[in-house]
Amino acid sequence: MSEVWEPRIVAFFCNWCTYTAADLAGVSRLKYAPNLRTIRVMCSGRVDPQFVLEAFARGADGVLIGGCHPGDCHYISGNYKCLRRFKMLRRLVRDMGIEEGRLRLEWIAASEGEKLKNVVNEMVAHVRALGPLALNKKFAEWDEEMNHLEHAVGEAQKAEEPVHA
Amino acid sequence: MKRRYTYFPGCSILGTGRACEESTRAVFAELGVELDDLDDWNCCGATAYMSVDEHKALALAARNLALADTRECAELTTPCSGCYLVLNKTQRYMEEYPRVGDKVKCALKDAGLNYTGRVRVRHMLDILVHDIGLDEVRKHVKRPLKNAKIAPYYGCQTVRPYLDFDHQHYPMTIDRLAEALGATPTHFPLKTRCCGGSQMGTLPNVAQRLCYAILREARRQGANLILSVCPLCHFNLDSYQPDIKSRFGEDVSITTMYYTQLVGLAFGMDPETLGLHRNMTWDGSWLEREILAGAPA
Amino acid sequence: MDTTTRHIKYQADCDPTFAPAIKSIPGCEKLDSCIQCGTCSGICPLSIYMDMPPRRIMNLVRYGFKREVMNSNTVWLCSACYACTVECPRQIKVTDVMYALKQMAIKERLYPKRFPMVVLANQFYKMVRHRGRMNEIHLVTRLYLLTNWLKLLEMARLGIELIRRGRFSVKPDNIERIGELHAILDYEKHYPEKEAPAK
Amino acid sequence: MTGFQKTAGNGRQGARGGEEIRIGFYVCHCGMNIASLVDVAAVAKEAAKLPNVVVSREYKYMCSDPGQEFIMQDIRENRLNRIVVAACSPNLHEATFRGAVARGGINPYLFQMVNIREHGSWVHTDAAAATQKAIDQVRAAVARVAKHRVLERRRMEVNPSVLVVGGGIAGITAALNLADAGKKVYLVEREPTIGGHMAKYDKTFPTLDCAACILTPKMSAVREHPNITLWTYSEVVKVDGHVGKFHVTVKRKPRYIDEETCVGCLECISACVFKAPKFEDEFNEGLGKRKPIYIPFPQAVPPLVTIDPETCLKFKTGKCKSPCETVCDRKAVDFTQTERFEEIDVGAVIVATGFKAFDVTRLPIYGYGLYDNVYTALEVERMVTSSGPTGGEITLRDGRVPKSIGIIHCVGSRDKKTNRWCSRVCCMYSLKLAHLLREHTGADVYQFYIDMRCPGKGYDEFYERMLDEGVQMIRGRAAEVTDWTMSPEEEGKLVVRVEDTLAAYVRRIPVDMVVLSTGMEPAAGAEEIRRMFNISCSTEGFFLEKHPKLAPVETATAGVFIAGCCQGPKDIPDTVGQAGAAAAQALALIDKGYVEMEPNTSYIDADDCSGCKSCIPLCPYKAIAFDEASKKAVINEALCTGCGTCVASCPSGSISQNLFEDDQIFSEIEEVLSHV
Repeated sequence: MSEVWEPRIVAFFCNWCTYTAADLAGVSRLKYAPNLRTIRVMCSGRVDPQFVLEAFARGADGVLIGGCHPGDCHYISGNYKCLRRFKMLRRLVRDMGIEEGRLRLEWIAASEGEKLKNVVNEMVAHVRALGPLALNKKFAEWDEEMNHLEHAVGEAQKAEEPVHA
Repeated sequence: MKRRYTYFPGCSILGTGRACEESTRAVFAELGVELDDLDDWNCCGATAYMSVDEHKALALAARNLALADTRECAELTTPCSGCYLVLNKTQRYMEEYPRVGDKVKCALKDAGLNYTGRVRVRHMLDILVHDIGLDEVRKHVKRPLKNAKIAPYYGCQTVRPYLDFDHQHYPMTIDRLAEALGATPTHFPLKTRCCGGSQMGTLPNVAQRLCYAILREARRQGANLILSVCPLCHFNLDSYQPDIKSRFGEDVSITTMYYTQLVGLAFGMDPETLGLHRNMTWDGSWLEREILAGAPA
Repeated sequence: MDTTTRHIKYQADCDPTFAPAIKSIPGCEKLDSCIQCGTCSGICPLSIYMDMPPRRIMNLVRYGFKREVMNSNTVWLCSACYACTVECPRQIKVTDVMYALKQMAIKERLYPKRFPMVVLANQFYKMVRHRGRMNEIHLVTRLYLLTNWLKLLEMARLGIELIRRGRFSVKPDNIERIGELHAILDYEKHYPEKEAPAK
Repeated sequence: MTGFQKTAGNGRQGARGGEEIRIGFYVCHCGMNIASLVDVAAVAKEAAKLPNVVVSREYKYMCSDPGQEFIMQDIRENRLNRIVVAACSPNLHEATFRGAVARGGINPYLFQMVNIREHGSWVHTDAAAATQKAIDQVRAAVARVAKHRVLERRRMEVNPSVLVVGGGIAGITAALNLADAGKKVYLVEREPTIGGHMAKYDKTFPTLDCAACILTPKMSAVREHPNITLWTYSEVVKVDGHVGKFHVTVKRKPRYIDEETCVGCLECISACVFKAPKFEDEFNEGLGKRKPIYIPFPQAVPPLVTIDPETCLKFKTGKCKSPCETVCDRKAVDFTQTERFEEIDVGAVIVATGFKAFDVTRLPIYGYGLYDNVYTALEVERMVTSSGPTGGEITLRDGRVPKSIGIIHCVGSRDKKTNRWCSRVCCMYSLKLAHLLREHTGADVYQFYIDMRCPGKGYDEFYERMLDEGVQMIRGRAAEVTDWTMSPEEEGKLVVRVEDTLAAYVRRIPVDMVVLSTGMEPAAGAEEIRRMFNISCSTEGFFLEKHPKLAPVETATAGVFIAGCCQGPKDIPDTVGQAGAAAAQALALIDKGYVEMEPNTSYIDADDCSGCKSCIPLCPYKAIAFDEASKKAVINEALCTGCGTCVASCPSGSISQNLFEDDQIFSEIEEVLSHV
């Protein structure tokens, strides 16, 4: 998949619902896009916003977080904590110029292998349509701008320096 | 505030269904509801069109939706159950099957029309009983029809497949309406059974057998009136009683009416206005004697 | 019954294109999930006259018995009351399947001649295309002229009654912008996508 | 066994300490399950190139003894100190391989598993893509495992008592098994008596032995058992804690009778101001009547009366001389009683909350409520019972004895409009009812069925017997029950319109009585129970077992087991079997005396903790406390369940989670994306 560009999506799945749902999808031999790279955590509440940002920074084209349905969290309320952070995170990510749909939070219960399949396929199709994110390039651009600014500021200061006879 | 609806008369209204038209307009006017006609509406396609070409049929009906779409009142209502079904189906299939929706929309575009999907197809019965409400209806009742024993006949396409305001197999809407008019609805197990529809024209023996069962059961349940909702049902039940009698050798004659005609009577309107004289089973003296007698005018 | 008729079915008797063609029509997609419970037949008010219960039609369509289905009167008795569609425990839109079969039969001229239903449909189709609206009287008159003109005489009583009661609209009713309608109906002609296979 | 071996000493320095990281990597073919799509050789080849990987092998079945032997051997011979296995889901074999690693002589947590079957070969179709995915995930695991540290499992003592929720045949069986094993059992039942649905049945299929005869002895055994605390008319309202130490709150509804003093003489009932029973009798499905003070049925356990405040005059008007109170010489009647709450600690829980019969009013097509002579199967069960409301007489609501009866199957089963699933018991109990009804009335019985499902010991034989007895089988789902007639013989009857699909005729069959064989649904309140005990549910709302085949009575929550119809429709034999299994599982857990907990708990680096307290309210288990002395947060490892929520939210990043350390997860992120 290296020659032609393929979306790369990092998934953080909670062990009890979504990871199990993925196992179920496997056992039921459902077919979905191979673009997912799954990282298993015990609870969606463990997903640190930094993980998501890191993933994007490292070149992920999308990030999918999967947790238990509200009220079903194996740890009572971890998914709510996750949801709270997600809302904040989504705004942040939007401000960074990352399109909606590259970051998704989905409640997928252990019995919902079918849903997992659909979510993954949907998301891959959507991200594919959006094209590569190439955030690391963006970073380069931003550094560029920053340098320009600093340089300009520096020049300005030089200009103001008094000249002694 | 005055209620307004966009009104789709339907083809049969121009001919055999005139009475349905007349009574509907009269009753809704009495209730202060404004029905403004959909200008230059076309035939909904009915069952026959569906049989020839699904897409053409849907596109044909969709033209009416597109026309209604331009009105500020997007609630499209029709007195004919056939039209109600077809318009409803068209609208739903355009959503349910993107391929259909896309194709129909393209077809409309060719005709310089456009359908955004905001139209809601409503049945007049639904509007009468739920928008206006039975309390309002009761207020207008001048002549409670105590002696009327009603076999409420909903027919098939009123309730199936899209009825959402009542149960599809054993609905009670007309029953409750009849009660509001002071009449007594009978238990009527065939209330949603098909009357044969257009088969009456093509296979009379078949359709008449279905009507025979319905009329027979209505009498068996002790009704003296069959209320129908759809012009076609009414036509079949109303016009063929002599044929049915000769075919099955059993007299199953019974007075039939549109529900709107009964409402009108209870409102104290005169039979002419309600087009009652157009019904084949119409018998003024019988009505005076059996139904209206004793009821304050 | 002719005892020498072959009743066993060979796979060659089935038409593998039949089921796919029907299933490709909107509303017929769930056909395969039929469990042959017979609810459609049981609830169908017309089943009294059908030579094959709708349930059997479903199965025959599913497995490609095109000839058998097309020779049955079942499809032509369906008056689209949607009871089967509403009651089916597998939510198969049986009525739509019946429509699909009618369409195919008419396209391929496979219907049993004795069914005026087809004539009615065609006449109706023409009339609406021509005027934009349907006039019952004209329609019925044409129907009987084409199928069984003796019927007209039988209908005389009813006709007179209708006239007496002012329910006989002789003047055919046309819509004004018939052009719009034709544009819509002719759209198919230059629609890129191919229709569900008819033959 | 092929493999790639590097000369010893090739490993690089590890992240922590001076210890040299030496990783062994193993990829499993799983027969053809993985190898058919994923190029395992390529995976092994790629893995060999990764940093610190000393051994990289592929093998047909890694989980087999020889497979595990390879690991142990390599650990010894190649001084491996980290292991990665790419195979199936860790949920299946993580424990297996950790075991092997431990037996090989290194700490079991210096191990990481990669799922390339359920998440790989089974869900993808493109071999190249699947292989690449496998390689990426392996790279991540290898990077991660290098950062693993030695961890020890925590031992936690287990409270040796068990809570059983639901007093039907499942709950009764489980409770008795555990109590007989000498364990303390709390049995909580919502209704005034135990017995559940089974107590309502007359006979049981296929043996036709009397339900009461086999159930009531068990019921009284429960009451008399010294190890069982029975709380009827009670509900679980709150559950805290986790496996080994659940803290449960039980609400005990007031029955206005002192349970200790009442001896069940029932004098109070006859004394009630209502001379005749007047109110709908729930136990008899409304076919009978009861008084405001009542006992569900004579053999009820406990044999206590209950006062229903909804109908009792004392409560409704306050104006009642309450003879019940005066007649009771033991002064057991107590109108002042209010609901009480009991709090108990248990080590394990068995949930056996049963089912609810389908509500037939959802299918008006069958005319229930519209036609007097349409009954539900449960109503008929009560009717044929000699102790039932009609004393075993089958009389219609108009007093006639039916001459012909139609039994309609799959009412609220196999129907996408109501419930999709097959309820499994209806075919058999319909046959049973057919037999009983014929026995009582000699009527002709018609069965309207879609498919006969009689898979059980002696079940098909019973079906055959019913055929011989002359029960008429009509293969077709009844389309409607109506009272309109077309011919004289239908007058005054109910007509079942159905297609006899085997005859291919639509038939109208006139009967005097229609019986609706209702399917099973999740019990009322199942949702609350599910949430309280943290059980996930399958799509239909039945409780989800941990594994459909290998762990049918366990749930995703350790220490919580399920039995009976709350897990899915099943008949009495299956229910009892499952209840026994659940009891055995619970016993295995508590008898051991302790549970080993995964070490993936959170811990705080006191130096970095700013004492902001933001983590404290986040912990649902109250495992984090604030130490006023040091002004720092401290985590009680015993209470921590290892979700890691606090870790993600600590502003100063001073909280970490064993096995899910930030640097471990970051290296996973880096590696899954490092491929270009």
